Amino acid sequence: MEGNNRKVIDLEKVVIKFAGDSGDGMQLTGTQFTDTSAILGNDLATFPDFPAEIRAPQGTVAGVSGFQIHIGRIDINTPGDIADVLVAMNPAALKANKNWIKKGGTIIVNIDSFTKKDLEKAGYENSPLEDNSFEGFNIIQAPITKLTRETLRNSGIEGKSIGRSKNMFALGIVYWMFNRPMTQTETFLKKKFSKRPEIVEANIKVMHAGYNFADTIEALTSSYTVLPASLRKGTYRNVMGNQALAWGFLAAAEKARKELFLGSYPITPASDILHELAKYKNLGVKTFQAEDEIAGICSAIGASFAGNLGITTTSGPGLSLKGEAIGLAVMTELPLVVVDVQRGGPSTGLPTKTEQSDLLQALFGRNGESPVVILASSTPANCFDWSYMASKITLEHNTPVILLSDGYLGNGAEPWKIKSTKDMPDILPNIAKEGKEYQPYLRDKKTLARKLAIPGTKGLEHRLGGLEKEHITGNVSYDPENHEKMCSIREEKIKRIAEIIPNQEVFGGKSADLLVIGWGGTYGSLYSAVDNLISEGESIALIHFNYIKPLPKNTASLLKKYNTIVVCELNSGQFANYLRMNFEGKVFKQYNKLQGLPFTTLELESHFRTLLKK
Amino acid sequence: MEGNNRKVIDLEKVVIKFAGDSGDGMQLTGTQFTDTSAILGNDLATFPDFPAEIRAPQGTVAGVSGFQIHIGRIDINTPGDIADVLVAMNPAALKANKNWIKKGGTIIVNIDSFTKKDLEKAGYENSPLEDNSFEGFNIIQAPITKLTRETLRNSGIEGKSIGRSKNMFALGIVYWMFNRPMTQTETFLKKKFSKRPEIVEANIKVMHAGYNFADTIEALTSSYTVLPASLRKGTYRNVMGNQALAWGFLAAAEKARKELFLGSYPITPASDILHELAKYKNLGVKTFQAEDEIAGICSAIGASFAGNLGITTTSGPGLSLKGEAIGLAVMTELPLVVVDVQRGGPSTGLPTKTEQSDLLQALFGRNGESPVVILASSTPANCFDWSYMASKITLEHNTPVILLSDGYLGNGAEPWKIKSTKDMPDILPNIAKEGKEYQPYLRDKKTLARKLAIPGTKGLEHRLGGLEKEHITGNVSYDPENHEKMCSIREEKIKRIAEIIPNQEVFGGKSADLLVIGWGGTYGSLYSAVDNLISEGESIALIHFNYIKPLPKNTASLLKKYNTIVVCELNSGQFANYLRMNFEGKVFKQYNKLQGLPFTTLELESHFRTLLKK
Amino acid sequence: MEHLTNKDFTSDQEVKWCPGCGDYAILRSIQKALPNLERKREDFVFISGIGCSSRFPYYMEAYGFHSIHGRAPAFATGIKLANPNLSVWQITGDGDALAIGGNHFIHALRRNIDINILLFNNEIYGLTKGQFSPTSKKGIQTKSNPHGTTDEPFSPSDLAIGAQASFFARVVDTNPKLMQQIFIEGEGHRGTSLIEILQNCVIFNDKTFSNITAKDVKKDHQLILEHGKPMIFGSEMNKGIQLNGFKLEIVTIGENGINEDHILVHNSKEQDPTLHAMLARMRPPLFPIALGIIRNVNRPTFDSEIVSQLKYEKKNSAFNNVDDLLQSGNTWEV
Amino acid sequence: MEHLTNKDFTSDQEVKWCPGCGDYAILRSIQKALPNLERKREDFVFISGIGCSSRFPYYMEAYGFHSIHGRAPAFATGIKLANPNLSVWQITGDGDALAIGGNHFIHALRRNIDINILLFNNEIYGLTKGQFSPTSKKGIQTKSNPHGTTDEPFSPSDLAIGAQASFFARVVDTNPKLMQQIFIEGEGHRGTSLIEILQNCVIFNDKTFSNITAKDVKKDHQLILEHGKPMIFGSEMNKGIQLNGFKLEIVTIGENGINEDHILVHNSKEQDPTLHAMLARMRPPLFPIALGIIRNVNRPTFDSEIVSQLKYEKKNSAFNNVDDLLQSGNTWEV
Ligand SMILES: Cc1ncc(C[n+]2csc(CCOP(=O)(O)OP(=O)(O)O)c2C)c(N)n1
Ligand SMILES: Cc1ncc(C[n+]2csc(CCOP(=O)(O)OP(=O)(O)O)c2C)c(N)n1
Ligand code: SF4
Ligand code: SF4
Ligand SMILES: [Mg+2]
Ligand SMILES: [Mg+2]
Repeated sequence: MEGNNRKVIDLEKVVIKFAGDSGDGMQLTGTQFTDTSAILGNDLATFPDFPAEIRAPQGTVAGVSGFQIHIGRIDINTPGDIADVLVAMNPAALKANKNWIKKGGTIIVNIDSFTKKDLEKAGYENSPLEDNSFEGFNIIQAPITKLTRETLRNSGIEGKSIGRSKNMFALGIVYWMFNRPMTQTETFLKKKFSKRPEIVEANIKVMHAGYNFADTIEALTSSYTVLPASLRKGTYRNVMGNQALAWGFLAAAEKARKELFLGSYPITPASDILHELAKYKNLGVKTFQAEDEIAGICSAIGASFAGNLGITTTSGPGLSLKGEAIGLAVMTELPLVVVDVQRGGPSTGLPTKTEQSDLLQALFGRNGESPVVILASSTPANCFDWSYMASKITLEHNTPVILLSDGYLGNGAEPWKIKSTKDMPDILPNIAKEGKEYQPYLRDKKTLARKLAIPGTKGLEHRLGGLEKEHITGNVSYDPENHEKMCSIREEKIKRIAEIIPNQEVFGGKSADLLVIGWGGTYGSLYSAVDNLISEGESIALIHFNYIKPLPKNTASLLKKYNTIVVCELNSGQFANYLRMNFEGKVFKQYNKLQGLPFTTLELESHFRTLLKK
Repeated sequence: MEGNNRKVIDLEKVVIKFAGDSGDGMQLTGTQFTDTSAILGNDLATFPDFPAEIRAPQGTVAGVSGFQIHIGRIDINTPGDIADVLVAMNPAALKANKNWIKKGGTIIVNIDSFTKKDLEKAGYENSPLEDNSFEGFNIIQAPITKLTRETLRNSGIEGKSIGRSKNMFALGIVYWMFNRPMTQTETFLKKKFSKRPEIVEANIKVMHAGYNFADTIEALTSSYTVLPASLRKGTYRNVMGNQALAWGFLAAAEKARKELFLGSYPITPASDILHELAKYKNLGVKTFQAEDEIAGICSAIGASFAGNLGITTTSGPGLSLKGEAIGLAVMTELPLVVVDVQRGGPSTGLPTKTEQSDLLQALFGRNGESPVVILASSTPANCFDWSYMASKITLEHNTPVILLSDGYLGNGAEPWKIKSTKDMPDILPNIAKEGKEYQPYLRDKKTLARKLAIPGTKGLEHRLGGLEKEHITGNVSYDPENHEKMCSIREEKIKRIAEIIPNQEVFGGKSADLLVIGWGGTYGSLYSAVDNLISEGESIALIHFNYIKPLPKNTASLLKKYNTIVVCELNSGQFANYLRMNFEGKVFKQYNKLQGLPFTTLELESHFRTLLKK
Repeated sequence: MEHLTNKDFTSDQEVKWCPGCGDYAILRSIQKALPNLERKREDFVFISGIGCSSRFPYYMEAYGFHSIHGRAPAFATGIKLANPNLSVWQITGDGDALAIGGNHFIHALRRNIDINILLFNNEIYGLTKGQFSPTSKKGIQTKSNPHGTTDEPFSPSDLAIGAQASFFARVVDTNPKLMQQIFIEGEGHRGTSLIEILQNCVIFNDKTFSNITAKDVKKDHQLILEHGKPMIFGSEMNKGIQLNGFKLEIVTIGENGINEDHILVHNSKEQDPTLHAMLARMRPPLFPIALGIIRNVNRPTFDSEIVSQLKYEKKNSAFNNVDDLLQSGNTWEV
Repeated sequence: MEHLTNKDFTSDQEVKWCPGCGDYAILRSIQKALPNLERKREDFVFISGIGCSSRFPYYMEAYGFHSIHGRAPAFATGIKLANPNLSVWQITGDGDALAIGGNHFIHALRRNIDINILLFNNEIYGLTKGQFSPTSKKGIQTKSNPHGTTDEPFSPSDLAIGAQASFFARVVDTNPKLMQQIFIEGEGHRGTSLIEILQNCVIFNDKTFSNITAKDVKKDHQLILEHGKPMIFGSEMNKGIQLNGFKLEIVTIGENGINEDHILVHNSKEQDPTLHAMLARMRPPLFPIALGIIRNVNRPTFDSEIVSQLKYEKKNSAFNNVDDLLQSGNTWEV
């Protein structure tokens, strides 16, 4: 990389988006850039963005597959609102992303695919590169197809494979732009195609060709570096939300000395948790792909009854189907974690998009007074912590827990400082021992949790069921007073969990002019927006909830300190309404978005500014 | 009835309870007394009270079947808190009702069944008639078994049938006590057993024997009359809540010129609606007993799509199962009425008892933002009006409606002034006509309702589904702005219904010291309690809601006028929470009961008095 | 009535299946078959659940309803009961029909409601990107079971016949002619017509039926049954099925004194399902797979019986309007 | 191991079925059968759905779970997979198993999870007070269909065999000996053992099986099958079943030259389900009903195959604790 006089500009952070046709390998390209940046020590966050169809028609806007990555030497909390650099492998990719590039940003296009036919498929009459659609942008027209073909002309590689390595050319260009070494990707390619060395060689060649192309052409007047972030020391890896969530369960089961049982039915965007857990029979994990969601949850309850850590995973419509069985778990007071990776509703809605609109369903989607614990994860990596915590609570308190994640978290990824199981809190399942007298509904004085007796334990034979239970004995009881008592015990048992969870934290001033409230998957954008405004000197604070039910004990006293409160959610105000139920007298403004998309930091900042001015 | 000098006391109202073993015919006895009183012009309300088991062991407390009737010359709104007169056919019946008789009330026992064995079955060591358990009560020990046998000694009737007519002896006694003619029951018996005249004769004989017994013995020192109430002129009949609810649908379908389709799966306490509607194939009603609740609702949605008035009926756990399909009806904007006859929850809970704990499930028990109209009936007879109104709204606005009733209303009965279909409001289904261009999601400007196009209509072929719909065209759309727009249209469409419904009414002072709020099945007890306190001169008012979503337009302005508001519900505060969501800043006290039982007027009055004192 | 063509049944929506997906051929076959029924277009209703296959109704110019996962038979039942004059087609996949929807599927068959069920069996969950389904061959490795499934698959024919099916046919997506013919006959059958279509998913389960549909084997591995015709197949049309006691056997015409008269003649109208079930269970390599209409028997349909009851009650009841009902029984005047 | 008696399996809960209900006899038979299995009491789990029959677990001194309507097979599957050492018994009714629970029922059978299903078939919904069920005889009048049902009923044997059942037996509630014997053999079978019990509901469907169980007809209308024994029945034990081509026929021993050797010998172990299905379909008055174990074949169980996979993976994988997993793959140091 010598002999180049162009300047190298040092950036704080940058957002890069790779976009192309579904077959163009954009996910792989993005992941490679991610891994390389991670190893260089950047903080980062990524988000893939697939077409809704399995294989939408080639070349169309519906068929565009993208991968966005946000890297920085500062703390990175979202995959970025809009891209500084866009790689567009065809006109459709350009069109699909045209509103999501920063004014004046760099666009690298594969000019070879701007033919009449490709333009038409994308719905362009004329090339947008030739009218003034992208005036002011820095457009790099790279003949990627041609140069890839050239590079491999005498390699003996056949046409189809040549086409498939175009993405490496693009990756090479971007590596050059950001002054990154190619070694990581080279190692990766060698491993991945270890049985086909000719493919390895070809891909490496093409990547270098791209790199050299960038080094040569005049168009790229500068290259950039993004220096390492000051992350805490440790071993890191990249994790996706769904993967982290699956792993949290693995850790919890091991820690609790329980076998993990997952009963599930595939549904987007939750299926990957099933896929991930299905890999680990070596860790004793049993995954049962049931005939439907109801069988999924019922098998999990059965497994819990028989002594496993029973969990079930789903998305919105699946949660609707599980309502009745959750009620049974409430009545029988068994451990059970229900994961809902939320997507756009109502009904089938926007199945591949994100939303936070299942909160009230999680709270109330069952007959009768049927309280459960509700937790929400808020970053891809902390999905690990929350599935761990959900398992801990359900096993120690013998009460079902619903864990809310969402499509944005589930598919998003970020670096994660690997934890060691020995540093994780102990999990002590609350189980009756052989030899003592057993009353199924006798309770711990403090937590109100009952003890489980596991089938196979001598002398603890007993019967559970969905009919109202008599206090202590657990016999069926139609007694009016008993019913009232049991309803209040079930509620109180959940409330008492507030005693063992940490106090809610506040980011920003303890009595700022504006308090922003959020929960779950919007953390990254809310934090970034509030952080930016704080550094601008605004009087603003953020309270972001992960414990939804029960709310942390100090919530009421925290809220008292703020006069103006705005609750920001990707729904039409469900958490705001939940707060209204709990904190009568307080006034909550709302900021809501229902577009299947996350908040952008920009829109949040601008809204908060307006509120601060008032 | 001559030659009797005992005084006849005129009563304003009286509560009588018939109780005996499941096989003792108490339901029939109660119904006969009801019909006779109704014909005499009393206002009244009744409530049966069955054992949870089909045939609980004979003679046990669990096997007691009861029928309570409240009659008056004044307005009667509940079946009464506690009985003035109890008929107890065996010790178990006495035991089961011992806390529900007015201090000093009259208890008629069949002394023949107070044998050692019967006492034991009821769990009595000694006869409660012989210790001082019922000191202060007026106990009539009638040898009912013996006298019935005597009466029929030479009738040729066999022993089993003799045993079965004991209830007629008891009925005869009570007819005497309340100075009622026996003609109505005689006519009934003649009709019912028209093929077995010997049974008719035997039953009539026994009833007269009971009457004469009462006329003779010294124990009954007085008899009573309850004069006719000043009911509005008209033709009356007795209706049970579930029956009235079924009939409201029949009327609505006829009025809308639609065929009625019910897709349902049996579940207590909703099954009787299915049973009732199944009778009327002559009115073109199609009832489909589906394989489960999901098939029930889906068949109803299918029927609505194909042009029928599609409805489905269920209770709590069944509503949980229907959540996903309700979401589809929301997205496809089809007519659908879902009836939930609520019972005690959570889970299987208290299946034969009443509760109001499905409100939040009805509001929120689905994925995504999924608004539906919610109505609640509040007396057995007005179940007719609310199923009618639910049908009208769903057909005119093409949006699903959930109608909440409960076990107490469903099984309760009261006189109903028969309406004529010509006096009922018109129902004009909102349907696209052949020949015009059809856009499935084009809307009425005022109501925002879309028009249906019914399969079989030429030229209006189109496709519906659960994926998000494009505004106007109804094509599948993943567009972010469109989704946000459609979510808000769906919500707004429900809100606009507030424009066409009547203003909420207030009973009592427009700015009383205490405002009582209720909804649904608690109307009778709340009204009675508030009415009593008003006549005592207290400053108290009642707002009782039938329109739950949307709330009547004037609700906010009504609430403003009151400082102390208490929301009374048979749950742990669901409607109160709903009001908190809607009327931020207002403070709502709660009064809740979760015992599977209705409020008693007494407990309400005493609670309100305490609140008024503060 | 105006004669319609396949174009009349083509909607304006862009078809979005993967290039090469077997669903395309099925779509075209339906669009070609429907005009032959000489029914009005507005009387056709296509109802589906969720899955790749369940997108089908969008592409048909007819009344369509893309409902929720697994429940299409229930919607179809409601539609047919609401208006028995409609021609109702349920489009479903092996997951939609046999995983989450298994119960509604067997209940529709037992009731014999007069609808047509097109079961697109690709032995995989396509839309959710490739998990095994209840018809996946035992042992296959997918994302959701990388160590191989331990699930014994359903045989749709066995399950359907076990649920009292009156009509069962099977086709492959590579035989448009046979598809069209069977769609037409299926609609002709009164009752639930179940048509299993072996459909290739190029992305997640490619070639799972290649031992049936591949050019080089198809003649020897497919037996196309026709009512009243002997069961003859093979590249030289000289193989046949014979019954040996309780077992089916393959024989060669011209060998060991076998001639056409020895070959079993297909009787799709036989009420007893025993032989139909046996034929439907045949599989390569030992046997050819049976295609065509395997079972087609008459029994009363659910909808027609309800229609009769409605008619009877309307004619024979004491009252026929709501006012009369409200005034019936015990009433009194005030 | 200490020997248990029926008393050891009797819980302290008062039994609350209607006097005369067939459920009592079944309960007693189970309580008598279990001690014969020589298993520990704490290893028995009884799991039910909702219905009169589903109250059963309360009356058993064992681990019990009265779950929700129709879903017991799913709970049972979870329990068995969680702890394959347990003896898992599902108690269900015709509504619970075949109406709302039909799907879980057929999936359990196809997977062949090692549980025992006791299907109390009274051809009615008892607990909800007498609506017709999916096994009710066509045309019966109930509250929910006063004009008579138009539903063709399921035949549990056909449905089960169509769903690949490996074990199917049928008994009547009036034959406690046979019940006990079959419960013991059912538990002995590895896989899903489906035992249909024709159970009389005295309140809502009394005597629906009287043409089978009534004293005067039972000898002539019941054929009790035993593996390896000829199919002989009748009040004089001189009637037998013969196969005539594809049809079953009743013959009389001693008439027309028929002797015992002509009578079909029952083979419950035959993999091919054809004859089992035919036998199970026999009904009076033309045939006796088949009781006893009709089908009992070996195939791998779902749970045992999962246990093998778990064992194999534990032994052959690169890591076996979570820390190793977390550290595996692409990591970097900061
Ligand atoms: C209630 C619910 N659960 C799960 C899903 C996810 N889902 C959609 S389609 C499908 C399976 C599709 O398989 P199949 O029916 O065979 O159709 P194919 O895509 O293969 O045509 C699943 C699991 C859903 N949409 N809804
Ligand atoms: C989700 C749900 N739907 C409906 C019911 C009402 N229900 C309880 S048991 C039952 C049917 C019982 O019939 P069956 O299984 O044959 O049992 P049986 O009472 O005859 O023994 C029904 C419909 C319920 N409890 N839960
Ligand atoms: S994933 Fe398979 S079934 Fe679905 S459209 Fe693609 S090829 Fe067809
Ligand atoms: S209703 Fe029938 S099945 Fe239920 S307990 Fe009574 S007799 Fe038995
Ligand atoms: Mg499929
Ligand atoms: Mg039953």
